[in-house]
Amino acid sequence: MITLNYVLTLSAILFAIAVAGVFLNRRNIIVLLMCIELMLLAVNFNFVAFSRYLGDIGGQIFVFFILTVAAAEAAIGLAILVVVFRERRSIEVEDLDTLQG
Amino acid sequence: MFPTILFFTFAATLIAAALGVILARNPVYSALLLVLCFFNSAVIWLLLDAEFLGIVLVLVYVGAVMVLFLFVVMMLDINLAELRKGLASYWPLAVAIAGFVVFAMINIIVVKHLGGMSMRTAPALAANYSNTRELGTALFTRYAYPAQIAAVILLVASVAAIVLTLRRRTGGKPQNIAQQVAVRAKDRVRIVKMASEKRP
Amino acid sequence: MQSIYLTIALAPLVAAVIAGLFGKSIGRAGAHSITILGVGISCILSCYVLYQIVFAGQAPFNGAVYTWLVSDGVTMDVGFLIDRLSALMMVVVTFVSLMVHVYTIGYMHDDAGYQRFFSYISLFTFSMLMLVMSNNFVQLFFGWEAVGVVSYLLIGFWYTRPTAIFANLKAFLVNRVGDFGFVLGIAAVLRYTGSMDYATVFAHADQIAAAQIHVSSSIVWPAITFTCICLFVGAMGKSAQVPLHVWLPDSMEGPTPISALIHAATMVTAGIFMVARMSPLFELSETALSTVLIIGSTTAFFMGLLGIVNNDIKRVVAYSTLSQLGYMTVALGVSAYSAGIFHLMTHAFFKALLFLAAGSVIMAMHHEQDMRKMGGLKKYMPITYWTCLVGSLALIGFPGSSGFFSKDALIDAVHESHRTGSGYAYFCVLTGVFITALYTFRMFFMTFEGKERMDHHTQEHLHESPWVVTVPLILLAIPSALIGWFAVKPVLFGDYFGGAIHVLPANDVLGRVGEEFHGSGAFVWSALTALPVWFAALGVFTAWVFFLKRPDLADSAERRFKWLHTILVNKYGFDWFNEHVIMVAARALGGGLWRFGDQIVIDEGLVNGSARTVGWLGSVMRYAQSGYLYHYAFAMILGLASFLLWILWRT
Amino acid sequence: MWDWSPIRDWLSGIITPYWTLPMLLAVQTLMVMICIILTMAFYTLAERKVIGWIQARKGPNRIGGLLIPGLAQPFADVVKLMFKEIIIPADSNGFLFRLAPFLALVPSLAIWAVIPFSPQHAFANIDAGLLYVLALTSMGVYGIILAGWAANSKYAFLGAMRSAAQIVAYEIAMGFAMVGVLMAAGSLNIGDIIQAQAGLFGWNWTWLFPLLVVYFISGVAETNRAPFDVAEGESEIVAGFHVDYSGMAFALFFIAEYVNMILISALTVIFFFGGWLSPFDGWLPEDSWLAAPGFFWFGLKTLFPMFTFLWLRATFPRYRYDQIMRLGWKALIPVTLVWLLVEGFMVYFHVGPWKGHL
Repeated sequence: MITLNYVLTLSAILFAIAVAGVFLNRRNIIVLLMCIELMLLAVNFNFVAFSRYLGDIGGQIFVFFILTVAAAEAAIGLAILVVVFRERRSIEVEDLDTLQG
Repeated sequence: MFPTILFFTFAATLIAAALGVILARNPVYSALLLVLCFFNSAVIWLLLDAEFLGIVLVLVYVGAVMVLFLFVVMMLDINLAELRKGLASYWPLAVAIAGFVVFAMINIIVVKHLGGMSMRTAPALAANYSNTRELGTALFTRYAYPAQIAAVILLVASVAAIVLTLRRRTGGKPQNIAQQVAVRAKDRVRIVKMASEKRP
Repeated sequence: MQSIYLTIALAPLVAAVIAGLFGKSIGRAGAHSITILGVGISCILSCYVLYQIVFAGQAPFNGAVYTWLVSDGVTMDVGFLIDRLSALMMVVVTFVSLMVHVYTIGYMHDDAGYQRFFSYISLFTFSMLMLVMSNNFVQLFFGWEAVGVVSYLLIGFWYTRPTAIFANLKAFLVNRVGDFGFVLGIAAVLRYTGSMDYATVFAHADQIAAAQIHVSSSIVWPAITFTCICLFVGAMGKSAQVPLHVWLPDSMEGPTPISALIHAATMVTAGIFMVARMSPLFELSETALSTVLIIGSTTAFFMGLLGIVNNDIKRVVAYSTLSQLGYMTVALGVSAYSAGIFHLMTHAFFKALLFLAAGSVIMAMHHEQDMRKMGGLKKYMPITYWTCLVGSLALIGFPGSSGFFSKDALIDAVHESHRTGSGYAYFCVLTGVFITALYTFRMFFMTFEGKERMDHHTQEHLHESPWVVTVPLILLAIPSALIGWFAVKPVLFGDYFGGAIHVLPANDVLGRVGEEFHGSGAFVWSALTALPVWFAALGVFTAWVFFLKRPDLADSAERRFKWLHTILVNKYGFDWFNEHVIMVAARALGGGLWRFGDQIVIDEGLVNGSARTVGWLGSVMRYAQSGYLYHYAFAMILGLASFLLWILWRT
Repeated sequence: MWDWSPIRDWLSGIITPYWTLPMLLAVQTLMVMICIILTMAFYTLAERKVIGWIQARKGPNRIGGLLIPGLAQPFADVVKLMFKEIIIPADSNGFLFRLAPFLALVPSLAIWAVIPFSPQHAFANIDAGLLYVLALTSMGVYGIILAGWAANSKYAFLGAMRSAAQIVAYEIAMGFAMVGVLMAAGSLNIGDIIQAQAGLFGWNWTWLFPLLVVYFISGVAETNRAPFDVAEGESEIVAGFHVDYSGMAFALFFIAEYVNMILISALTVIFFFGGWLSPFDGWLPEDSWLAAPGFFWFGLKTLFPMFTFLWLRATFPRYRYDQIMRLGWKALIPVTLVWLLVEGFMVYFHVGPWKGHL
């Protein structure tokens, strides 16, 4: 049988891969965004698993909302990306340093 | 037994695909592998009896969000070679941090058992259990207000995305349908009455 | 039923929002139609609810509609408790409110802020309904503050007049003092019962009773007394009890319909209602009830005296309101909560009637409020005259009128009580009857009878008010005159309130009064031989002699008792005291705090100091701000890693 | 149509019971696929014939002249395509270029798993069948995008982008139309959706007529058919996303498109015309064979939307791209939203045939 810790372990590995991805792809914003999607997926895994194993539908509802917010985030993130690209003809992270203090 | 085999198969594919996402040289491959990730996740969710969410994950992510990603990746003219520069220099740090995160989480989940919770198997479901119905009932009763708020967030996000990327380009010749429909004969044809000229 | 309750509360709100936000586009007729519709719906449904509860035998409803938030086990709900008490209040509130809405069409006819006014009064109805329908302290407090806000807005409705602005500021500040006590009381309730829900709190009232507050090692207060007095301080503010009464006479700066609705019939009764609602708590503290009793009787007597020397028609009615609120408070103080609520109800009708009649007079007099310039209006305004007479008789407790039943029962209850201060209270309420009759008929005679003292121009234009004004007067006059006959038995001596009001057997003064009760008719008959009626008759006679027959006598009496008159005209110096002692002290304190606390500690130390510190820190930290997103992402992940490390280390 | 029990018996005779179910599934899948591909093959012939007739010419009439002239044309086409070389452009991304046709074809075949052909025959009678359909429909776009991008050609890429935007846009209207259907049925299960339309005037198209129109138009746009075929747009971008494909690779796209058309027709019938229900259901006595539900009715009804596809292609001029977008976003979506509201009221007040749920 699939016990809870299988799923949680899977989600932990997934999350760690996403974390590593942020380090490895630090220059490419698009892949950074994808890594964030992966992290959210890992989180959703936990919610679905706990919802199933504790018998509470609330966790799945939360996944629903995370999907909503993540979709919104992806849409806006990509829109910003397109605008940035239009402005600078580049999405290299190192060119985007106007936040510098 | 069969579900367990399925779980391990898909979990392995999922991890491989996720590794592919972060290691692929070409962002298009990353995006496609991410699609694969979502597919595998959806299947695992199906195994966890969350069938509605599993299918919605495919519908929303694979059907819409990842298409957007692919769109952007393909349309932006990205200098790939430039982006991959310096990848190697960070990998020890990445592996160390990721390794630590995995170690810490597994330590808590598997070794310390989350206070015995993590060895649980899933409780049996009622014979007429319908995940969709359960989810719908909860969403539209207990979580009705949050659902409304989520809807508003989505609306705001879509408006924001449109406003951000909207360009009013000059020189295009789109139709103005309202104007076309509202046209009257007298706007187009002018009937002029003239006194007849006298024959010279 | 829950949807009916929601409709009752929300219909006025919706109407208020529409009239307030879209007032321009829906126009004047639209504004008054929609608000009257909203309040009318509420009124009809309230009557239906009252019918269901009282006659159809429906069980009280107590339930949450929406959970606002849950924090540390304390639930804050929006919920309704619909029992006999709140159903009665709902009917009174919506009925008076409906009458005032209709009346306002005539009164505010030429005002520029017509739609705004309707929006406000509908909003007020909503707030008051939320207050009375609430089943928990949070919503009670919401309603409490909401009626305060609307009252503030309405006193300052004519915001270009400086006096109106001062008056609403005064009401606001004085109410803050009361609210401070009220919040403390709620906090004490939460502290000792851990709940905000009425039912839970009342079920755990003994926990409060058992607890004690150790102020210092030698001073120990019973928690229940502290809680109840704090709650009562809130009631003092809202129901204008001495010494927090000063705002009410000034609130007459608002338009008259408001004076009728808010400052006579409904909002000021919130305190009475609240104490009655909290009866299970108050019953446990003799000390608190004695405080209530003494403050109430002081208000009832001394505020009535002020009515005798005032010449502004609205202010006379305002002081009468103060005095009557004192009566209600006295009733609460002797544990005769039902009598208090009953007087609240009858008072709501006849005081709204008197105010609206006064408003009608003021309209006819072209917004002249000085009674010395009136007189002889009887023949010009017959309907106003007769309805006002009904109201005045009810106010003084003419046998058979609604005020008679409530006030007489109340006085009997005080007489029966043996609580500390009840002797003083009995003296106050009994002489109060005389005073009430005196100032009421002084006002009545000066306005409607005698010589016509107005100027020629006004006299030419005198006429009866339009039907939108007179119809509410008539509709209010009917219950003012008659409701006592039907209601006195069930409300006072029957078991009308059932579980809604809780009285310990030892304190049940009304029960003892009730032993001698043999029907409404007999009650009236036996009262003819009792003191209050004769006191009232004496008061009317005195008023007749001094202000109609021999006005010169009044002047000579005024000269002879110059000192007394001065005290009364100066309203016992409360305003003087507030201005010259409390205000000066507060200003001095504020100035000191400003100089030390604000300028030195906050401005120099906290604000500028922290700004400087932050600036310095920033100049150091900016080296960490590379501006690269991935650096920030790294930082987040490092944070995550250290968090995990902490968890590992902790377990 | 088919009764599987003989096959099952035969299978269980020759292999161990453990493998019976997977084998049975495999056989079923194979048979359904063959049927669908055959249908698709003759659909291409039908298209050429129908358009020929509409344009007053004959259409294919050389091959297989034994019964009907031109009957064997599809097989000739297949043979031709099979023997053609598959050209991989030099600077293309070879892997994705090869992957794309499969990505286009697989979802359109996979959806058939939940389509009930008759009351007894559906592969999977799953609860969230409608969602499955929606999810897989949205998958089709990947084949097109990848084909356009991997070919590394501007025309192909433009076609792919147009097509992707169009599909994503029309999917919304389509989804909303399906929401209307599921509101009427109160279930996501396709069998239940059909069952809910039983009875006199019970078919959804009467009450949900606006949704039917929207659904079918969206379906035409989803399959990139005329008049929404700007993705191919031969007058501007040669042949759109598959400009660089040839031979069987091209054939796969072709098959996918036609299978999708059949699928949309079948779904239209299921959602709005009562699926396998008989049109005489409720008119004639229960036991008459005309009133019995079955594959016969399903197949017969599906032919009408299929014909409409061809009819549209023969009659309408092509939309311009911005007009397509306007139609999708500004006409179809508002129509569905309004009708969903209307339907909500109808369901709430029990107007219309649906009274069972709520």
